[in-house]
Amino acid sequence: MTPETLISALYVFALAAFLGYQVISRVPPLLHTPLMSATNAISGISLVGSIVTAGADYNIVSTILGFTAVFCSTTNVVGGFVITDRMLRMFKRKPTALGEEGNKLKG
Amino acid sequence: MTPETLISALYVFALAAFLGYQVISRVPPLLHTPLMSATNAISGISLVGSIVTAGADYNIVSTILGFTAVFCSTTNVVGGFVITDRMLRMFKRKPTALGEEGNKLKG
Amino acid sequence: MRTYFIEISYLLASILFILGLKGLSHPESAKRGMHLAEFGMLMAIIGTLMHYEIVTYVWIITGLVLGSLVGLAMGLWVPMTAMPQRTALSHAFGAFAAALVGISEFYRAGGHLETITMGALGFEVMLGALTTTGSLLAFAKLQGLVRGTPLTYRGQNVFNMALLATTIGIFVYLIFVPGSMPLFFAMVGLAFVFGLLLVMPIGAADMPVVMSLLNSYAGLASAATGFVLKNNVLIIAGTLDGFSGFILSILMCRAMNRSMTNVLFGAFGSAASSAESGGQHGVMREVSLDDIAVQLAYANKVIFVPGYGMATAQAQHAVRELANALEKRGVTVKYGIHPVAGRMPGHMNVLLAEANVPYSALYELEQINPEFPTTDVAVVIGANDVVNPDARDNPGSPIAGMPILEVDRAKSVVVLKRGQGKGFSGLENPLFFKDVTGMLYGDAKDTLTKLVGAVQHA
Amino acid sequence: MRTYFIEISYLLASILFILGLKGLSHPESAKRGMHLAEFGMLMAIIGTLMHYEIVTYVWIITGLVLGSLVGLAMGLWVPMTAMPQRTALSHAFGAFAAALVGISEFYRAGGHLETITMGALGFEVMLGALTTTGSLLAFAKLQGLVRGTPLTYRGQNVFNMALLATTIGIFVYLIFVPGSMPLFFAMVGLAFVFGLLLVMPIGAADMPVVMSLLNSYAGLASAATGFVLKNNVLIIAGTLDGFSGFILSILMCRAMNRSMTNVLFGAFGSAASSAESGGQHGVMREVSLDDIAVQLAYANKVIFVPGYGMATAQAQHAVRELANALEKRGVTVKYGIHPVAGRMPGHMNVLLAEANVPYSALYELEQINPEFPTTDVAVVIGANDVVNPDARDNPGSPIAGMPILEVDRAKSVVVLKRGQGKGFSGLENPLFFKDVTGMLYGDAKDTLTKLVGAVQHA
Ligand SMILES: NC(=O)c1ccc[n+]([C@@H]2O[C@H](COP(=O)([O-])OP(=O)(O)OC[C@H]3O[C@@H](n4cnc5c(N)ncnc54)[C@H](OP(=O)(O)O)[C@@H]3O)[C@@H](O)[C@H]2O)c1
Ligand SMILES: NC(=O)c1ccc[n+]([C@@H]2O[C@H](COP(=O)([O-])OP(=O)(O)OC[C@H]3O[C@@H](n4cnc5c(N)ncnc54)[C@H](OP(=O)(O)O)[C@@H]3O)[C@@H](O)[C@H]2O)c1
Repeated sequence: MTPETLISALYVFALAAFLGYQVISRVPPLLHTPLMSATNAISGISLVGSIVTAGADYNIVSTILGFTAVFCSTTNVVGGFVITDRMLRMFKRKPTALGEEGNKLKG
Repeated sequence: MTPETLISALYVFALAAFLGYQVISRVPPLLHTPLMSATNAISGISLVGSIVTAGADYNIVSTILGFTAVFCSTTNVVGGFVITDRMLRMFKRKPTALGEEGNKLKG
Repeated sequence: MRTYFIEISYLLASILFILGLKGLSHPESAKRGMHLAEFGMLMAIIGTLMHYEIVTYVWIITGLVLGSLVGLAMGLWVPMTAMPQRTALSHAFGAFAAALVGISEFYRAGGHLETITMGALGFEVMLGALTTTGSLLAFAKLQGLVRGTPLTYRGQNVFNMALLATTIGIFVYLIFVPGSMPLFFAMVGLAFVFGLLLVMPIGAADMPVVMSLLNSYAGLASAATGFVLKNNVLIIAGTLDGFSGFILSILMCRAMNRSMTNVLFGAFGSAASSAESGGQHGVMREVSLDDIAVQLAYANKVIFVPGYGMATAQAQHAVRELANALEKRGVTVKYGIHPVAGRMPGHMNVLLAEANVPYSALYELEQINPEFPTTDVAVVIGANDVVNPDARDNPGSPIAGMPILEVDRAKSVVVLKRGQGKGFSGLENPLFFKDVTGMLYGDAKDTLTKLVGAVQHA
Repeated sequence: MRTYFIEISYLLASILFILGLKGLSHPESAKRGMHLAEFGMLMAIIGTLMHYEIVTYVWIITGLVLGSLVGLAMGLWVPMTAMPQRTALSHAFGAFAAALVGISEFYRAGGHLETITMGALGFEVMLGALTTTGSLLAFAKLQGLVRGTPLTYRGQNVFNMALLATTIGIFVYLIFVPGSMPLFFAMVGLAFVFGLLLVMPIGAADMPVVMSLLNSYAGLASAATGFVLKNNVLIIAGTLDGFSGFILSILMCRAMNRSMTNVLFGAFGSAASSAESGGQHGVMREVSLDDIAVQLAYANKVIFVPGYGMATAQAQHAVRELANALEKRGVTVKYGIHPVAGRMPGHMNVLLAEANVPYSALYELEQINPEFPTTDVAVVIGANDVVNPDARDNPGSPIAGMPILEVDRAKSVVVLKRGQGKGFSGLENPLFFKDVTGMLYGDAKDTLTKLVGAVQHA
């Protein structure tokens, strides 16, 4: 890894850190649980690394490790996104037939 | 410029853009004028480019251009920061002797 | 050309992830945001599949398919009440993946990596390993597979620190004297063990905080992977993940008015705090279901304050039905949601949303507290610590200073709980002894269902 | 090693710039933020001075010294009221520097650059050039060196577009067929000209919007320089700068309830709008200074609404004195600040801060509007458009929908202005004809100073 690559990686890291702070701190408590599962799904991005390891056929060990990694990450990605969607679909402002009154409260 | 450098430059650009949006949109109207002069000063960063051009003695033309650039950018940097400081020093929450009443108003 | 395509797909993915999380700043934009993030993930995967090093797709496909199936199963069938466990488990998976990639990279290079790469790889593997076991233990505790109470012994912290030191020592050595497989695997092993030791002394109730921390470790592990593989999308996604976890844990600590160190090494909810209990004395006034029903039926304004008990009782739907019954009678019903009610951030919000309570009826601490004095009945549904007046009135209390929902300011309070059970903090709750307070014992769900009937006939 | 040092210094600089701007989110943290940014700039400069390509420091030092002197002079002696001009001028400088660096890079390479670099360089030079001349013209207009009124002629936009097209055409050609010096300089020349043409049709009053746009161009130019020199700190600083300008211009347009295109090509404040005037009719009630003095002295609550007139009259100190005199008498004094009062964002805030009015006494539109009905006297000090009821009541008005300060809801209104002069929009203002409104003619500063005396003896 050349100094250049390291430095530019550091830039990306620093900027992402700031951005992460800014973006996440704007998520309201209402959505903290969905946030958790969403970041969970996104962290499945380690797939990117796993896939290559699993497919490059460096050696049997790497392949096995890679395969396992692919499996784990995929579970996260799919599971995470599915659950997040499920949750978000539950959040409604306009109350459904069940409870017209719901946001008359808000007045 | 290799694809890699271009790409990583694009990453930095994209992240900086998001960050710029997030950070700037949080600056209250109260501080919009200081903001203008501050970004002004910061934009003087083109110094970084100018200095090398002025000092590398590539050829007489570049040197002259570089020198002019250094001059212009420095004016911005110094002028910008000095004015910003001047302005910010003027903003007071606690009113000075002159007007105790100032923020009794706020209640 | 191909590199370009891959790189661009990664860049797009990163941008889409950021947009996705930005979307979560409001429930309206959240769904669309997630779709963007999902699309981003797809791009990243497709891009990766183009990678020139890939020679066989067998294992990749198998992994993707199996993973998707398991993921789908988890995603569809895990009940909302089991969210904490689910999250813990998936942190373990994510971190494990990161660790494995790191290990294989090391193995492949026969352990001969340049300093910088080795540094990043070390972080990746260690963080990955300890997060894996740590999260698994957290999962077990939350799922009740092992006793949730903190497991402590003398000199525990010292021992853990020593272990950590050794692990890091090996790591540093490997950076400067690369190549030793055994040492590397020793390091990995120790990291795995350390994860367990880290979580052992922490009670089930503190798990959410720890989990968020583990979450941020998992994130940082992926970021480190990014450094190893020189892959920006990994760095970005990892960092975002890391920050989200970190910020959430901070918020929780703040809302519980406790320091991170206290959470991590305080072994809260064990010896220390149980001593606290029994300080308070007086009589708890038990009230009859029918009285309450009448009281509610003829009230003008009622505020529901749900807590962990509602979650364990799965009473959210019953709550909603009671609310409907009351609203039918023209009673104004609001919900007061404490930031750390339940056992994970936003726990109550999700459950009530599931019972399709509109989120416009859910009010945060600051919004609802001023309303209690004008409230006829405050119904405390399986909440305890978050309504404990000691936090406000008694500076000596271990939870002193933790912001609470001031139900005791309401004209009258009804507390639904099963018995004398304590809250997560293990503290006595003076609220239960106040004159305004009436206790309605029994499982929240049953009680509420009965109340619905009673209200309708009141 | 040296490269490392340089790179790290740049990384730190970038971080410090971001922290600096974050600081501006609150007046308390702003000063510290700026110091961080200043330190960052220092780091960046020192880092650059280490650059291995540098052989002679003569020109660098001279440039730095001269620049600092001029900058210092500007910074210390430019009056707050001349801020807009100052800003315009410095945009010109910044953009010019960027353009020059680009030109020298091109010249050095004898015009033979690879595609990507050429692409970036083209942007850098074109944006730089047009911003330079554009800002200079803006400066001239604001400073009153040239007539501020929009200069328009038939087919203007068509002509400009054609010119722009040619410039871009050359640019694209150069990307694919590099090497032609003459063409390159033709492109640069055209860009310089285009800058002038861009600003010519825009009235002095619309300058702030245009300036913010030029600001963002200047920023993007530096960002492009960053791409050319493969320098991240340039990219980051440039992008931040670019966004700041862009966001501010959007905010202004919104607060004026006009579209960007309308500002850029509408030639506002010329033909079109002057036609509007004279629609309104009625009598303006002139009032005597002493009556007003008494009215103010015995009021409970007074709201000052400053506008561009206060700036031109430099009346901020007089305003502050009047406020003091009133507060001494127990009158509550608040200031209502419209987002686009004056001629640049935050214009009024800076002026009043200069007259050391605590910012806790300055209220934004949303905060203050509800208070007018309970206000005894609203004093309009050289404001016009921002208090024009037509924007609210008359859908036909060109400024219809622009949010205003609703002084006409106050029990009585006093308007300080010199005469029948119109505001920047050139529109008649029905407020002046209302019964509640009294006109107090004369230069704001004189009038106010007289009022202070009168109030003290009332
Ligand atoms: N939300 C978070 O992110 C988070 C994170 C970490 C820690 N915590 C902590 O968790 C606690 C949450 O407070 P809380 O008031 O929500 O809950 P709590 O203080 O844990 O109290 C729960 C109450 O519910 C009752 N209960 C349990 N099962 C029930 C059932 N089936 N039916 C009816 N009642 C039942 C229990 O009394 P009985 O046993 O008598 O029924 C208990 O008093 C806070 O101390 C907070 O600091 C929260
Ligand atoms: N703030 C920004 O960022 C920005 C940007 C672009 C455009 N604008 C526009 O600028 C306008 C600002 O509105 P505004 O109400 O603040 O100002 P205005 O509408 O321009 O009106 C200024 C008034 O002050 C009076 N005046 C001028 N010199 C004076 C003096 N020496 N003493 C007393 N009165 C004096 C003028 O009347 P007399 O001539 O009769 O004295 C005029 O009616 C808005 O239309 C806004 O859209 C603002």
